[in-house]
Amino acid sequence: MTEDVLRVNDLSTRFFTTEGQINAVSSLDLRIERGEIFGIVGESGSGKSVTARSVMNLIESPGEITSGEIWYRNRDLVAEVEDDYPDAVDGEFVDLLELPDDLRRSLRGTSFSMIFQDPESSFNSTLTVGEQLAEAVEVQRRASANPRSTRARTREYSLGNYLLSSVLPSQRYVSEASRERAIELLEMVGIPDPVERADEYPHEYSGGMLQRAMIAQALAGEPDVLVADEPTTALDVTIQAQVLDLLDDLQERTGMTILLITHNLGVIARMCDRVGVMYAGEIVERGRLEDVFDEHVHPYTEGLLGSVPDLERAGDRLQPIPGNVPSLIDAEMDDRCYFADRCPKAMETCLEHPPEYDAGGSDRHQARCVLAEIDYEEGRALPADYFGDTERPAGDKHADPDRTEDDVEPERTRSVVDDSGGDRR
Amino acid sequence: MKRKRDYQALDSLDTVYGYYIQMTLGKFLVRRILQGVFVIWGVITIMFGLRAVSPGDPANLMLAEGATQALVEQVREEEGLNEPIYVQYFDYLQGMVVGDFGYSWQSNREVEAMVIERIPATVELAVAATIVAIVIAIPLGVVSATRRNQPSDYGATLFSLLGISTPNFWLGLMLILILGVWAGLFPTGRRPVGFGTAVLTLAQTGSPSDIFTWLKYIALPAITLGTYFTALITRLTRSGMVDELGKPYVTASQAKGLPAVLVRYKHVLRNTMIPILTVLGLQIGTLMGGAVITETVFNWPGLGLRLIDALDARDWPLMQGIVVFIAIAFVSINIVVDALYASLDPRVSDE
Amino acid sequence: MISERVKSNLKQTFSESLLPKIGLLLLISILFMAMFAPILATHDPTRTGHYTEEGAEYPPLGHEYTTQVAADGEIGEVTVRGSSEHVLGTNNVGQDVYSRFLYGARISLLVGLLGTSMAVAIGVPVGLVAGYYGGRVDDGLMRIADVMLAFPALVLALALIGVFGESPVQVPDPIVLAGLAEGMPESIPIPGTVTIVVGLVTWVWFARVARGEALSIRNEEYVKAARSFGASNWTILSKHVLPNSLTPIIVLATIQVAVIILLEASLAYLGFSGTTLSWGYEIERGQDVLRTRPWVSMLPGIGIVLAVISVNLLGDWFRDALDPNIEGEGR
Amino acid sequence: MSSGQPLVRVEELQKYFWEQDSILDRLLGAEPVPVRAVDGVSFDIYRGETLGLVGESGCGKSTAGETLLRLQEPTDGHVEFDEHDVYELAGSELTEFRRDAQVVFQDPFSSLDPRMTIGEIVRQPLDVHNVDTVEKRRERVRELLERVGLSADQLDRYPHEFSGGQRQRIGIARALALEPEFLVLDEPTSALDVSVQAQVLNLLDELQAEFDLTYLLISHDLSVIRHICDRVAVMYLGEIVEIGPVEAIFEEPKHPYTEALLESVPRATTDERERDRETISGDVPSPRDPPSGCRFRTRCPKVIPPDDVEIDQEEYRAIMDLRERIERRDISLESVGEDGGFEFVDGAVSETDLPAFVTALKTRVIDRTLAPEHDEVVEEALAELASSNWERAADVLSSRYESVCERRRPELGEESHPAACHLHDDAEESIRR
Repeated sequence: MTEDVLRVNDLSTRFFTTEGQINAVSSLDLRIERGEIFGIVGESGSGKSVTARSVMNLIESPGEITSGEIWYRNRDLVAEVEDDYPDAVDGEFVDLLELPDDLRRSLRGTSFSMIFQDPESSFNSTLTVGEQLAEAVEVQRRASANPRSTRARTREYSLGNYLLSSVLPSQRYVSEASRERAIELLEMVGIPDPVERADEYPHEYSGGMLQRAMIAQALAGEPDVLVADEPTTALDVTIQAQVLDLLDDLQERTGMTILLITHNLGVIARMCDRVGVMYAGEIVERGRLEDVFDEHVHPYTEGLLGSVPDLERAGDRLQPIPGNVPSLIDAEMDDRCYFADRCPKAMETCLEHPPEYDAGGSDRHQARCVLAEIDYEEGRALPADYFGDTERPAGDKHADPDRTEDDVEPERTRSVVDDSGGDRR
Repeated sequence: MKRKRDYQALDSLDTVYGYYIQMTLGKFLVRRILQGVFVIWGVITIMFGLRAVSPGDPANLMLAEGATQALVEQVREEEGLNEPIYVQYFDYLQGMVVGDFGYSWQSNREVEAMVIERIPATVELAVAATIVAIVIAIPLGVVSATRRNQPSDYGATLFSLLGISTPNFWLGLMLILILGVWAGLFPTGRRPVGFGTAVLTLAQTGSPSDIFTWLKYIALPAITLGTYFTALITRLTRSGMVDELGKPYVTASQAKGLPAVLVRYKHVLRNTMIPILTVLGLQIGTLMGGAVITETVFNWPGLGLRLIDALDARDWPLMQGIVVFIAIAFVSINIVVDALYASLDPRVSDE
Repeated sequence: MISERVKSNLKQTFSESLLPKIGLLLLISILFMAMFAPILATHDPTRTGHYTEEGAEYPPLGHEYTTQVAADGEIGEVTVRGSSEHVLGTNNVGQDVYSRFLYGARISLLVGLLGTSMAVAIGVPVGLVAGYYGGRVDDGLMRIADVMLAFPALVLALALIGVFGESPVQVPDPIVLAGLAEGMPESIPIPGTVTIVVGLVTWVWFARVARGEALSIRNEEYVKAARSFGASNWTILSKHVLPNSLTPIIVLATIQVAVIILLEASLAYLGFSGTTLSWGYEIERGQDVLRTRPWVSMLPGIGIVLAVISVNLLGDWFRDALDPNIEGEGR
Repeated sequence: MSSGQPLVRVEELQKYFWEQDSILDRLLGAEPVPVRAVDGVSFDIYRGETLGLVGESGCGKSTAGETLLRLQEPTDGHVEFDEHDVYELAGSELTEFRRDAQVVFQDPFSSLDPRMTIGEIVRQPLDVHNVDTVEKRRERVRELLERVGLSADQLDRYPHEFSGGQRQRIGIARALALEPEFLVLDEPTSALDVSVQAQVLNLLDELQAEFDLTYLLISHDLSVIRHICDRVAVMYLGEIVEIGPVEAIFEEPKHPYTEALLESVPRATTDERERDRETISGDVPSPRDPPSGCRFRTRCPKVIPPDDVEIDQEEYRAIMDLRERIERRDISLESVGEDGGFEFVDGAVSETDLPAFVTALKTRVIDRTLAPEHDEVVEEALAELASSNWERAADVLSSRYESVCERRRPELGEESHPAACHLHDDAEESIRR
């Protein structure tokens, strides 16, 4: 139970835009155990989505993983690659970043799979849901047909096959067996009447149904690690509850590992065993759920929890974090604690970039804050205007690679009418 | 584009519920046909209006110079030109409805016959040009979009830029000059044989020589007419595909491990081509305009050439006949395109 | 009206790619040629009769060709060489090709710009009103647009010119009037009907794009906010809807200049222009002597291609920088 | 707080959007389809209070907000603002209303015109109403910007130079420019990060006290609602299902929908995993064809069985779900059973296969064992399906299990905390008995 399935060391992902280099993720370490649900929580622009995509190898230009190692424990994979890529192997682990691109790609769907925030745009609108699920099943089927052969895995379905498939049904990528399995998967995630539903198109599904279908698709390859990037952000609260129940249930049944990315602290509390709080491309505090929620050390974690209005009690004044999320542009990042400019407890020591300190609570509780080591002293506090105008321009939408994932449509309600434009009395 | 935006409005409304008002294809077609009938009526009416305000007495145009006043008067009476304008209009409309387009003033032949006999040549040309365009443009666009900022992309971009910037009459002349006259690869005169005759010869005598002749003669006109569209479709494919590649479902398909070929062709290219189809439907007008020019350059015995003749002679019935025919062709092709669109994109319901 | 962001995007795209630079350079040269045509020209472009001693047309400088001429009642072959007097040769009525090339740029650009303005002036208001008000207004206007689309632009233009005639308008040439260019024509003919007609046959594309923009902008929250504090429809249309739909309209307008230059050339080629100075007309004139004197047709064609390429490059630059999705509209 | 004359009085407000309504549709004889975005909504907003309007996407809460500001023309109903009928206003009275009632939108990116500087944006309402001199307007804009926590030097910047939270402040400054009495806040913080959301909520709180404002807060976020509202109205599918003081709604919700909504929100506390949650199944039905009677009945865990039927609540829910599916014909009969299923001849399964078919179908559509008497009825209905008699099957179930919830539309009472639910309708109860 307590073996690591994924070890991420010193991962940095940068985006090279014309406005400058954006350090979306910097020197991030992460250990995920088999069978646990690990949550990463953070605000838009904190780099949480980029982290997920880096693990999935989905970073595209102008983004680039500039350094780091992603060690993945898989004995079969070790056996496959140790001859060709001895450098990439360490015991039962394989460093994914040392593997060639096509080999990494072959792990998608089978070792890692992903659920995205917006189910509507994450399905191709012109193919039926069943077909798209069957594709995912087929990926797994073909991979397991040649489990030990790297070459067979990477030799892909070619353009010639595809062109031929329009005349020869035998050349089609998706087999009949996969289609049937797709229907079973739909049934597994609780879609009523899956046979008929499989032949429907994404727009005929409701948002919640589609998110279920996406979960089914992600599970088609029986992956080791499921990366769920804001899986319920686009959904209404009653539907969110259904989807979370489903995920919980499936995790219990299959014992898979889930990396859950969200901005919603409630979802974290509902789902996760362990949590990492991200800020400005770093994990600033991590530990078991209880460590982070009840024993938190980092003032950012405290601010985040303090900003959420309490559902159980009528409101006092909220304790927001002043200022805005930093821009992450390289030139503007000083060598200090990145949170110092917004921190109510910033001290002189915070002008140096803090390492991760062990914090109280469980032995896995760590915080990137000097307060884990020393107590706050009024006398050493930085003057309030030390960083000048705290309202400095924040992460502009251009300068913020996370934005597309995090806050283009965060939790907004689209009412029937706002967009219908169909007002004709 | 219009279509796309309207859907946005509909989309957000409907995906909330996962329900869609789905029109049956039949109903959809009935709507489009009704709209088409309105369009054709509009075209007929505008042509009638233009004729009514055009200067000169039609009777004079119909008769040889120096005809007697009495004769002119007689023709006016026969042609109904003395009637009030609205009576003329309804007569004309009535004729159009039953397929009676009147008589050419110049040759006194039935307009329908004069139009119909010229259709095959123009259709042959247009189809040949379209085939040239599609066969070249789609692979070029795909290569360009998937290998962005590489030499093959630059080559395709340059080609398509030249293609949309070259007037086709000049291109035609240059092709005649270079490939026809200087290199002697293609004949430059009027074609001796049409496709129909060539096929007939093949069927009767088994000799394909007429087909080869036909091919030789159609090559340059088809390239001339097709270049612009090749360039246009290349550009459309490239930009459409680049857009499409940035969509979340592409990332999702990659994340589930789908082979790149399938992501690129089964998903992306297919979705790229659906909206392009509509754009191309609207380009039929440009294609017909291009055909007029190309036929003039190559002395190709099609509708376009006849239209220019009719214009020169101010032969209004013939002109109207040809323009209305073109409009009917435009409308019908667009209905087919829309039906195709509707069958390819499951979300379509009419605006 | 043009925001900082648009400017910076334009700059960025410009600096990143070679094509906009080529386009701009090309366009500036052509504009320069067109503007100062009377000064740059070596001959009055309308004066005929520049033949060699043998009575043959000059080929471009550095070229020679053999032709048959009638001399003293006999037909003899002579070899004609280009002359520095007529660097690009003369055409089949003995006019200086180089001078006509310069003047042709004037016609093309003028018709392109005026025709586009015409189309913008009709199409944009129609489209904005249709999109903003929606409902029956939209229904009606868009059905009219459908009818316009069913006419091939060239065919409708031909029909309109057939009815209204070509009516060239003589426009006085300020450079000649200012005495800067001796011996050049004091006015040049602008094809009046053609300019109006190309506007009439292309406005519908502007209407479509403007409508699409208005349709989405009217649902923007800033429009709703403006309505909530009582701004009138006119204020909203002029202060919000128009400025925010300008970007794609500008891109489309650029593309349309190119389209209209081609359309004008086609009309002139078919003999419906009203001025003999047009490049298209010159190509038609050269068609008869294509085999023997190919330069007559070739050079004006190159002129058209360069002018259209430059405008298209500019259009591509705007489109890439401003990113409206209007590829395929209006071509 | 909620005393005296209401500032805003909404009565039976209706807003339908029509589909298939073009000239051509008329020509083809298509019936326009109404989308019932807001369907008969009534509430009062008292001076100085904050009324929360909460519901899920598509429940019509934003439309209700826009319609009561007359940004959309209503289909039916009245709105009184300060004792004047908003939809009858014209001329100077309308101008006055446009000054007194303002709106703040949710999307900080779309609510500010990208081509205007923020100075122009905030000044625009003053320009439209020609307030004071140009010089004074400029002064006022500076004041407003500083009041919402922005620097007045930023006047000439464009919206894209600001972060989401700052933009939302600009939107608030614009809404305050004309010194309104009433603000509609349409999801003012749902596009913001949680730390920034707290800043904006605090600002709204301060402004309300300072300028004596009345708020209508539209939100899907229950914790935000709880934090700032005095009273809350819960909307579902175009109707208000429950309205009352915030404490009462959150502590003693009456309507099953409100309960489900509250249950569904995950709490940010460590005991969340152990919390006993009662969530609801299913999706919101389409507002084109809303369910009869109570609109929540298709998902309601407490749907009321007929008096003469003794049935476990969960069994009843399962049967109702089955009926729903039969009515929608949302079961593919061809695939019932193993391996290709049963053979349909002329749309019917052969007599001999019937019992097997019914059993196979039942395991697929009902995931619990039913009491024998209900099992019998369900099997009878499923047997009808064997011969594709969808209507008969539905009839079998509806004749036996028709609920009061589908027959009658529950009324929202007049008291201080009414709920539109038959469970809470004493009058209803007595009629039924």
